[in-house]
Amino acid sequence: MIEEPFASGNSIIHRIDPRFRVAAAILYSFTVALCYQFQPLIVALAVALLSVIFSGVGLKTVFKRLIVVNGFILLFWIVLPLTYKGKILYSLGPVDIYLAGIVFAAKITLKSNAILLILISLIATMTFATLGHTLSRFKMPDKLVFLLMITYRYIFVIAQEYQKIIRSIKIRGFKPKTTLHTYKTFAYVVGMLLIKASERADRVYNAMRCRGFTGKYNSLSDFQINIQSFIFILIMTGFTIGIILLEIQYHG
Amino acid sequence: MDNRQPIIKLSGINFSYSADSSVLNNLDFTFYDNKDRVGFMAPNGSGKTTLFHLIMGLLRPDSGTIEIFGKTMQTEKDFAQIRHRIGLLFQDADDQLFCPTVLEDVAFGPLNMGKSKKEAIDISRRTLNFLGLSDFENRITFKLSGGEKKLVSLATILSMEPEILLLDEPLTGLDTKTQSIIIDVLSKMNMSYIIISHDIEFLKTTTNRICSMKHGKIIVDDEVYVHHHDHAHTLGNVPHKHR
Amino acid sequence: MDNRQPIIKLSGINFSYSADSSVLNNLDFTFYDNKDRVGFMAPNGSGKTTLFHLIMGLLRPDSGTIEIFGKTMQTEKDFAQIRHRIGLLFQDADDQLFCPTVLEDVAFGPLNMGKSKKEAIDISRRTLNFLGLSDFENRITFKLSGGEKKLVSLATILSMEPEILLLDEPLTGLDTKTQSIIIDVLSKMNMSYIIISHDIEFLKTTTNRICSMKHGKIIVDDEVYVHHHDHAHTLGNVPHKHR
Amino acid sequence: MHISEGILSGPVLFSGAALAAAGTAAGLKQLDYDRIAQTGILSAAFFVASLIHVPLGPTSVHLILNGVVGLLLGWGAFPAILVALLLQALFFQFGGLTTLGVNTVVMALPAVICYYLFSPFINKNQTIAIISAYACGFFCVFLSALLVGAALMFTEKNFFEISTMVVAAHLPVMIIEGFITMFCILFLKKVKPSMIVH
Ligand SMILES: Nc1ncnc2c1ncn2[C@@H]1O[C@H](COP(=O)(O)OP(=O)(O)OP(=O)(O)O)[C@@H](O)[C@H]1O
Ligand SMILES: Nc1ncnc2c1ncn2[C@@H]1O[C@H](COP(=O)(O)OP(=O)(O)OP(=O)(O)O)[C@@H](O)[C@H]1O
Ligand SMILES: [Mg+2]
Ligand SMILES: [Mg+2]
Repeated sequence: MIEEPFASGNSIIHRIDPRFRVAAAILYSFTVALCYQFQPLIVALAVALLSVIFSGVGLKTVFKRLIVVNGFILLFWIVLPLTYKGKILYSLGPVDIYLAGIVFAAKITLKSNAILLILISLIATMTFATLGHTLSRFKMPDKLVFLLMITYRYIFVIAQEYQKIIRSIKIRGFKPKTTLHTYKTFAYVVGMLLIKASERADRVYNAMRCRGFTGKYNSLSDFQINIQSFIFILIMTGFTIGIILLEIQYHG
Repeated sequence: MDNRQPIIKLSGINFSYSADSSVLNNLDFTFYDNKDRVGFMAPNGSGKTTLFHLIMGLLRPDSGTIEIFGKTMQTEKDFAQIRHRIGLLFQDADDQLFCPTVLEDVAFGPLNMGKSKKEAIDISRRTLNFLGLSDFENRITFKLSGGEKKLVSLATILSMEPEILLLDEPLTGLDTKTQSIIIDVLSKMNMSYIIISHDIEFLKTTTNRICSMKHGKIIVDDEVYVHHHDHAHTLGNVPHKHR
Repeated sequence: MDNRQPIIKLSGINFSYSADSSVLNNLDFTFYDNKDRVGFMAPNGSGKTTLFHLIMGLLRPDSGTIEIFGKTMQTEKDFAQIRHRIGLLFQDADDQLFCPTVLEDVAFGPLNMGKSKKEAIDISRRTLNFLGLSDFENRITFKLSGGEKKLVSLATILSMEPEILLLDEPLTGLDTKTQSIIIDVLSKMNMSYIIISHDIEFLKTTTNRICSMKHGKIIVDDEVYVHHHDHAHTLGNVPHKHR
Repeated sequence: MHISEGILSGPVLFSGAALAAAGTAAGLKQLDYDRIAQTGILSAAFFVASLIHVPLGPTSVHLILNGVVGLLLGWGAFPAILVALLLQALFFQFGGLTTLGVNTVVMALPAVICYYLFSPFINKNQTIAIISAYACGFFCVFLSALLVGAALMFTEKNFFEISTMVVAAHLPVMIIEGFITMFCILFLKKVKPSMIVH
C-alpha cells in the first residue's frame, strides 16, 4: 500500500549530492510559491518539467500523481471564477463569471504543478535514509532526524499489521457502510493498531538499549561532492534568479 | 466418493507474492461436502497458509479458477457472499482478535451477518459456553494468554455458524490442555474441515485424508510409511520436536 | 566445573508482570565463563524470554540478586555498563532492526560504544563478511526476508563483540539453509552462550547442557531419557513432529 | 487535511513555518529519547491509519485522527505530525515543502489545544469520558478546518467563499471523527490506559 516509486534510479539527478538537491528544491519551491506573474510561472513549470525528464522517473507514475493533486485545484477552478470579484468576463443570467478568478486559478495551477514536479524530481528521487542524513547535515535536531527514521522504518511493519487486521474483519463478513457499527469497527482497528505500535515501540527501545543506546544518535552518512553537483547547483541558482528577475520585470 | 459434491474446487491455480518466485504452481485441489476432513502437512513456506487465503479471497490467484459452493469466484463481491460460510482460523491468533472484550469479538461476525444485537449476544454466549469459555465474556482480548487467544479465535469463527472450517495450525504453541480441548471440539462437531498442522498424530486422529505440498502443488500421499525414531537424549520428557 | 568463574549469577529471583500471577519464582541460575553453553527448552509462557530480559536489565526483579561479571546489578547504570558485553538476539527480528539500512544498523552498537565512524564501519563490514552478508550493506532493512533479517540481527549483535550471547529462539521461522548458517556461525565462534529453542536436536548439537523451566524455576535435567517413537503413518517422509 | 502547494501567500507560508518550527521544538524538548521510539512508531501507526477510508453515504472520507494524536502525544503531536506529513509529501506528493509548515500547524495546533481541553476529562467516569472523547475528535477537526479557512483568508480576501466551503464540507468529517475518536479512546482506556498521557 505504500511505495516509493521514484527513489531508485541512476539518472543524472540521482547522482547529484543530496544536500545540493535539497537546497535547490527548497530555494526553487519557495521562489515559485512567491511569484504571481504568468511569465515566471510558465518558465518555472518548464524548468520543473525539464528536471523531471532529467531525473528519468516514470512519466506515467508522475502523471498519475499530478492528477490526484490537481483534483484539489479543480475546486478553485469551479469556485473562484464565480466568487473572485473583479471584472466580469461573462454573465450567465444571474451568475457572473469573473476574469480575475480564472486568472488566479490558472496561476495556482501553474505554481502547484511546478513545485510538485520539483519535489518529485529532486527529492522523491532519494531514499528516505538519504533524506534523513541530508537533513541532519542541515542541522536539523538529532531527535527530529531520529524520529523521522523510526517512523519511516516502522510504517511498513505497521502497514502489514493493518493488513492482517483487515483480513480478520473481512473473513467475519464485515462490509463497510455508513453505520455506527462501521465506525466502531474502524475505531477498534485503529485502537488495536496503536496498541500494537506502542508495544512494539517498547520492544524496539529495549533493543536499542541493549546495543548501548544512551541518547545520541550517530549518523554514518558521508556525502561526496562531485563536479556535476556544482554544475547542478549553478544551473538551478541561475534558473531561480531568472525567475525572480522575470517576476520583478512583469510585476504590476 | 462419487455421491459427494465438491464444495471447494481449485483448478490450475498459480500464485506468487513477487515476480521472482512462485508459491503455487498449477495447483489443483478438491474438497467435498459431507464430512470431508483433510489434513495438510508440508514444510514451512510451502504455501499452505497462502492456499487458505486464496480460498477465502484474501489473496487473488495470478491464474486458475476457484469454485466454492458450486459458484465460480471472481470478484471481491463473490467472496464476500460466501466468507461467512467458511470459518478460517488464522495461524496467529494475534491477527484475529481486535475488539476490546471477548464478547464483542465473538459477536462481531454475527452482527455483520445482520443478526440483531440480542441474537448476536445469545449466539456468542452459546459458542463461548460450548468451548468452555463462559467466564471469558468480559476479559480483555489483548491480555489473554496464547492458548486463550486461540480458543477465543475459534469462538469468533464458530459463532458465525460456518459450514466448513479451515484451521491453520490450530495446535501450534498451545499447551497440552488447550490442545485436547481443541481436539475434543473438533470431534464433537459434525463438520467438514481442512487442517494445516505439522503434527501427524493430531491429523491422524482428526482427519480422514492427509495431503502434502511440494513445488507449489498438492501431493496426495496414501502410501503408508513405517519409520522408527529411536533416540536417547536428555529431557525426553519435555515436549520437543525433531528436525 | 570448579575452575570456572560464574559470569551470570541469579539468586532467588522473583518476578511477575502483574500482581495476580508470578512468572519467576525464587529462581536460581548460574552461567560460567569459558565456553559454558546452555540450552533452554521449556513450554510457551514458562518465562524464558522474561529471564533473558531480566539478565539484560530490561526488566527488574521483584526480589533476588543479579550478579554479572562479578558485580551486583542494581541500577539502570549498572546494566548500561555491561549491556554491550552481552549480545541479546530478540525473538522478533523486526524489533531489533530499527535503522533504515543494514550497515547503519550493524554500526549502531559500535558507534554507541564510542568507536569512530571509520572503526564502526570497518567492524561492521567485517561482521557482515563473517556472516556471508557482504552484499547487504546498503539494503533497506525492512525489505529483507525473514531469514535475512535474522542474520542481520545477529550481525548487529556480533559487531559489538560481546563476550556472551543470549539467543531467543534463533531458528524459529527460518528455512533450513538459514538455520544451518546460524548453526555454523555458532560452532565457528569460540564463545559462551545461552540458547532458547524448542528444537532439541539443535540444542544437542550446539550446547553442552540443557535446562528447562517449570513453576518459575529452572530444572536441570541431567538424566538421560531414552525413549522410542515407533509408528507407522502416511507421509512419514515429510518433516513432522510428535506430541 | 492538506492545503495544496501554490495557493497560499508568502506571509502565510512563512508564519506557518515559524509556528510549526516553534511547536516542533517545544514537542521535541518534551520527548526524552525513551519516548522517541514510542512517538515514532505511533506516528507510523497514525500515518497508516490516515490511509483508512471510511464510508460516508455514497462516498468515503479518510481518517484524520489528530484528536487521538493529541490525547496520546500532547506536544509530541507537533513533531509526530510534521514527520507524518513529510512522509506523505514524499510518498504521495500530498502537499510539499513550502506548505509543510502551514499543514503541520493546521493539524497539530488543534491536537495540542484539544489535549489541554479534553485530556483532563478522559480519565473521569465513563459518561464524561465518552462525551469529552467525542468532543475532542469533533473539535479537533473543526479547529483544523477553521485554520485552513484562516490560512486561505489571510492569503486573499476573495477566498472567503472557498474558506466557508472548506469548513462546511468538513462538517460530516467532524461527526465521523467524533465517533471514531470516542470509540478509539474507549478502546485504549479499557485495554491499555497507560497510553493516554495526562
Ligand atoms: N505477505 C507475503 N509477502 C511475500 N512473501 C510471502 C508473504 N507471505 C508468505 N510469503 C512467502 O510465500 C511462501 C509461502 O508462505 P506460506 O505462509 O503460505 O507458507 P506455509 O506453508 O503456511 O508456511 P508455514 O508452515 O511457515 O506457516 C513463503 O516462502 C513465504 O516466505
Ligand atoms: N509484557 C508482558 N506483560 C504481561 N505479561 C507478560 C508480558 N510478557 C510476557 N508475559 C507473560 O509472562 C509469561 C512468560 O512469558 P515469556 O515471554 O517469558 O515466556 P516464554 O517462555 O519466552 O514463552 P515463548 O516460548 O512463547 O516465547 C507468559 O505467561 C506471558 O503471557
Ligand atoms: Mg502457514
Ligand atoms: Mg519467548
